[in-house]
Amino acid sequence: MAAVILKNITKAFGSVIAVNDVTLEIPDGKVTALLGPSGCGKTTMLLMLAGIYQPTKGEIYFDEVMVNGIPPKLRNVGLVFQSYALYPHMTVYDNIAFPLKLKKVPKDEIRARVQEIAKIVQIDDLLQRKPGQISGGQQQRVALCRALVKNPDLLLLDEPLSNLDARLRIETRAEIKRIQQELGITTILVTHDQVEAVTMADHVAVMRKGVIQQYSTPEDLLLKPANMFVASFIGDPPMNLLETEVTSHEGRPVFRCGAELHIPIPPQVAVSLEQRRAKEFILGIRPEHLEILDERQELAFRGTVSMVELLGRDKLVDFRFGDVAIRALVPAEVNIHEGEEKWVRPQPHRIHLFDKEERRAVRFAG
Amino acid sequence: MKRRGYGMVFLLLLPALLIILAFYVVPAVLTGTMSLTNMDHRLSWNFVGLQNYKQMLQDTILSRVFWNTIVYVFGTLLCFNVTFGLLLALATSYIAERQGERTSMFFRALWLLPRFTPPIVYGVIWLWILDPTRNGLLNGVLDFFGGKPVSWISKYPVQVIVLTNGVIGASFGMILFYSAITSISKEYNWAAAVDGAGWLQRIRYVTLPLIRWPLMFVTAYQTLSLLTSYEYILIITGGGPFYRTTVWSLYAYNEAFGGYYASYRFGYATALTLVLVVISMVASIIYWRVFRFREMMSEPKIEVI
Amino acid sequence: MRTMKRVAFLAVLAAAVMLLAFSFGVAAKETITIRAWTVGPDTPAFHRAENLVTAGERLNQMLEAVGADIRVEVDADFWTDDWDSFRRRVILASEEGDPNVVPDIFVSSHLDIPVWASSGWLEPLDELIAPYWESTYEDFFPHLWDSVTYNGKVWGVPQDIEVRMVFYRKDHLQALGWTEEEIADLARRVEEKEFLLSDLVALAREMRDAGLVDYPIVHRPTSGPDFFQFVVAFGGDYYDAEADKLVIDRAALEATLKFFADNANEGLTPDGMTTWPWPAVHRAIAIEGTAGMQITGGMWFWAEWQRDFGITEDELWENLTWTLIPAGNEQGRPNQLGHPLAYMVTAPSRHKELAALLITLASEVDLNTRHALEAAKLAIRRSQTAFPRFTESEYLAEAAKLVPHQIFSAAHAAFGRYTSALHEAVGGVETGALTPAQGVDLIIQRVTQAVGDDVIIR
Amino acid sequence: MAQLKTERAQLSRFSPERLRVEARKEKSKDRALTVFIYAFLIVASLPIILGYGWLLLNSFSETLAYGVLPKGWTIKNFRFLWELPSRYYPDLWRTTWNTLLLAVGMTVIMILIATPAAYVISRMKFPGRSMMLAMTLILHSFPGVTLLISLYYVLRSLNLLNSIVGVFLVKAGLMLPLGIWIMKGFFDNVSWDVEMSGLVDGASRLQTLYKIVLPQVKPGIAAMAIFSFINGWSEYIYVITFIQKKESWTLSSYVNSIIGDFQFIDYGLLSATALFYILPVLLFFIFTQKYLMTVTVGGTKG
Repeated sequence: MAAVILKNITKAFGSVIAVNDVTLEIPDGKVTALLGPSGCGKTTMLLMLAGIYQPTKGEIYFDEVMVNGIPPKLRNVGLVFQSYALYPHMTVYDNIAFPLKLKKVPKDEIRARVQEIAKIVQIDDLLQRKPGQISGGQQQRVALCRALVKNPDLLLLDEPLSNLDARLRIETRAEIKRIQQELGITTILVTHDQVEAVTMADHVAVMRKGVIQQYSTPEDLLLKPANMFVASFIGDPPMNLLETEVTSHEGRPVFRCGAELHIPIPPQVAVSLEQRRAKEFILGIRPEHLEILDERQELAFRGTVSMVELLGRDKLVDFRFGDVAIRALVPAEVNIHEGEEKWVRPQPHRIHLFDKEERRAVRFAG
Repeated sequence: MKRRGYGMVFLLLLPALLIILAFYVVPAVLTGTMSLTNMDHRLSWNFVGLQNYKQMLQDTILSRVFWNTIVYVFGTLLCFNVTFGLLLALATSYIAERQGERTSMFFRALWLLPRFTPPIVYGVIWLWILDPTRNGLLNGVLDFFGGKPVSWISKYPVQVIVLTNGVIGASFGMILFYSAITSISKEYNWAAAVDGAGWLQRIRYVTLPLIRWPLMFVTAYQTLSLLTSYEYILIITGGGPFYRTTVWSLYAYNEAFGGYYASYRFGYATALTLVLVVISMVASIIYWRVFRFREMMSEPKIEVI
Repeated sequence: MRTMKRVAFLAVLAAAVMLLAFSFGVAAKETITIRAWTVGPDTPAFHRAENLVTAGERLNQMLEAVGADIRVEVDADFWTDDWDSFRRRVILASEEGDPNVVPDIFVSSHLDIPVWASSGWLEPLDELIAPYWESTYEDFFPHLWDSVTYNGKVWGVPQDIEVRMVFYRKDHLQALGWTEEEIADLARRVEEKEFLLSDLVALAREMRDAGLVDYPIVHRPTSGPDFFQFVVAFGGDYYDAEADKLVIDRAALEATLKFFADNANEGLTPDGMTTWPWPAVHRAIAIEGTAGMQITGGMWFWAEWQRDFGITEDELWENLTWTLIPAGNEQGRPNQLGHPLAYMVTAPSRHKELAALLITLASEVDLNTRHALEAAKLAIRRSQTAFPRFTESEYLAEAAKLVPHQIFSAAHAAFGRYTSALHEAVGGVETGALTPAQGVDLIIQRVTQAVGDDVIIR
Repeated sequence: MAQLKTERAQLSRFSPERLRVEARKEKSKDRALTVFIYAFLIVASLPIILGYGWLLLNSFSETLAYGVLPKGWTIKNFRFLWELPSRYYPDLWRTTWNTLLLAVGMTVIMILIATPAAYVISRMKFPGRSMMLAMTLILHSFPGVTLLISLYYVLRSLNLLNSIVGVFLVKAGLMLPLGIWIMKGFFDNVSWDVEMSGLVDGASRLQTLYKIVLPQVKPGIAAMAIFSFINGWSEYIYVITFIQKKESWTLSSYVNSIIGDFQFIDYGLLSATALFYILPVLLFFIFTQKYLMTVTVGGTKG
């Protein structure tokens, strides 16, 4: 097992900087996700960890050992590619056995280990097939076997679920998690899918344009986004983000968003905002943190439902205030229709404010 | 609907079929007919039945020529067109991957030079390299180290024609293999690196199996190319010394046009050619079967035409 | 006598020109194009075409002098690609027979005459050149006409002739202690059969033993009629003109092959002689002197050595001397083989008389001499030998002395094959692949493949 | 499972020192491989480098002493660029133009013929599909040159003698098998979904071929064009046999006629013309080789 430490890692391809001064500590035996939109440098990070790319600057440590310049074959990592990269001319068995064969492990042992790992991953009945003859989910498992069979210190997964259909994705997600936990192997997962990151990882590093935006637990990503990018990237449906001004309306402190929307500011927030000079912010509220009420209550504001969308267990409700729209997520059984007038109340502790210029989260006693 | 559909197939194939008809089928039929005549420089069609084929059976040189052909074709094919072409492709792709595309291209362009050169000039270059006197490159080097000049062509005639043809032939394989190697998805190479494979192991277990079609295609295609090639042999060794390097197609060429004052025995020459065509056809059918080229045909997923 | 001939020539010419002028005179200012295909392939022979062009210019001057309205334009092509492609071009064009494609005149080897004449592609010239016989053609060396006669008819006008010879390195002879007189006397000794091929071999041995040369004897690597010189030197023959059949003389062929085999076995002829490139042979004998003798030399080499290797004529004189091919034995005779080229008039030509007239004009002494000088060829006309520019060339004058012993290639359609077969056999015995006797069998097989039993085997 | 876990625990990892030693070993192995590969390429290329170097020396020197050492630098060997070697040579620029015409003509014909044929073989369902592919292989076994006389008759009856068109048609015919194989490889790799969506959008198969599939196989067309251009540029025997007029000569005939019967060679002139001949194709290759390097023969990738 290994903890991985990245110190000021930069990777440039010519003039293009793919990874910019990343420092990260990845704990031993846990799953860590690198999350970000495509082109954010997360796969480059992965390939640097595998030893395929060498960082332009900075140092990578596996435990205390600096591995810069150490070739992939000595790093003892397992890597599962997005495309799985199963050798099409080899049978499943040969694919899995390949790393062991290269290590000159005796044949009997290879057989034993391949069969064992195949059983864990539940593909022991496919061993004699060729990759072209099995389904995408099965290929994914084979790729996982190939990565695991050599008992790697570090398991690297590049978008492991992206080629699978929705149902298989959920299944495999759980499967990988199970295997990881059983083997206790340090795992780094690269994904653009926040659900994947949030459900599988113990820690998530959100990346954008080669820079780490936030590195925290999944909960903190949702509840304490470090900046607007994270706030908007994480969460589905996305957070409501509204340009706002702190002012007073009808004698009470409000966030004024556009001409028609005035959101009352909870008293404890108002106190901490008073000490600030800036009056203009970006206000962020997650749809699931908006309550819809039939009657007026404290801190609620009134709006007309402009659209209702059923999303399985939930309902997405849109309110429109002139040129400003706001969305709320409520349980599906809530009875609500277009055109109805409702009261909306944000949960006071779930209000986020971001600096208008720097887009960083404004901390206040919430 | 269906009939109209095949009409489309036919229409698209038509230009190719016309060319094949005009420049393969008709000449082949003409050649077949010609082989039943004793046509000479007068180009008159005097039919003599199977006389030319009978003569072939009595031709004591022909068995020597046959074995020369086998040695030449498979020697050149295996040493150069396939193996050496592959080595060049691997080496240049290695350089392209590590050192940069330019150096790699320099070597590839270098190896294509012979193909761009008029055969006669290419021949002149080799004749200088292999010159039997001290003025040649090899003997000049030998001389420098105090050796005696060697008459390379007469000492190593077979090696010479294999080498000189191989240097040209290698570039065909080089191009096809190089492009096949570079089109292998990077992820396979990365996967192999992570799995612990060195460069050689990667070639052995990943690269070679993935370029198996180009390998087989070059083998088959170049066998046939070599069977019908004679130009460079004619220029460099002239088929000698004493038929040591006379291959079948050169022999046929000589019967038609070669020698100090050509024989113009078109009847006999075409009979020889026809035998060569039959040999090549058999070879191509064998390759087709053994290499299972039919598997290269993936079923069309669109059935409408 | 000479002036008389000159006058006669002009008279005939005038008559021809007048005839030409009147026969086409109807139309206003007409230009007749005469096309000619000539071949080198060696570049210095370009006067084969150039002379026809000049003849055309001269004819036009005459036509202008008589006030005729017609002019001749000569479109002469000179081929410097190889013989093979030139012949293929002639054959394919002639087979088609389209007068727009086939030219009016060919200049090619006399060897082509039997082949092309028997195919009906050429026009017999007996009548066409008859008007100019006394003025021009009587002046030609008579034996040249034999080389262009086939089936009793004349098919070509000899264009040039050369001799083949054995070249010796003078400097090596001197190193062996030969005096200038002895060297000068060598040609006579060969001619009078005092110096035989066996002596030549002994001389080669001496040169080698004295460490003078790497390659005592070299010969042409490629196929050529030169090898028949040795058959004649060993008392054999290769053609029976009366019967128009090739002759295979077993004894002489075997002796010839044995000569080459022994030389190769003894290392006098370098290993793999038949695989040498030509330039290496030239450099060895003419430039570097690493060879002692070139036994299949040709007089036209003289011009090319100077052009291609940057050597001067003086240097050549200093280093080289030559003789006939020495006799091989008592029955044989010293000889040298000539290979005349000839003008031919094609059968499809629309202007055969005009073509003959142009050929006659191109055969004028001054024109032919400039060709001889440029390409190092011999005189074809008696009066040429007295022509000042010709006599000024010491080389041509000296080489001309070999002419009386000239033999020709056989005017037979299968002679080319015979030539190749002999060359193959030489290659075979030199590499030890064949014994001389097997070599003869091979020749018989190759020749009979082409002509069946239509061959005389002695 | 338990077993695997204990095994993992027992697995001794490299100590940092050991790892560094191993890494250094790998690195030196890697460097040795690079050196070896360079050495291989250079040694193997020596005949070519030296041979063409010799050609270059020849073209710029009066004469070569001992066949190698240049004596007297000169550009007179290149005089053929502004004057004819003799008046019996056709004009150089016209000859170059003819060569270009032949090469381009052949390329165009190849594209027009091989592309639709390869498309049909690769992507249309009809009986005898794989037989067609097998046939192209068999066609390649016809020795072009010994069919010379028969081809002469064919061209004559088509009235194509003495024309560049006749020559490039014959050449295109001989190149056809290779062209079909190359193009088939490219067509094989075009996604079926793309073509299907074209059909669904209302285009006919022919329209999808033209508008959707062809743009995707452009590199293939380029690669085939390069192959055939090079092939056409160097054609000799058909030109010299089927074209009687020197005005229609191409550069290879020009070069050949400098050598003649091989007895005497003006090495300087020969080398200079050869370089002149090689240069355009070489440049052409350098600028287009990225397409040539995309050729795939055989089944679908992967």
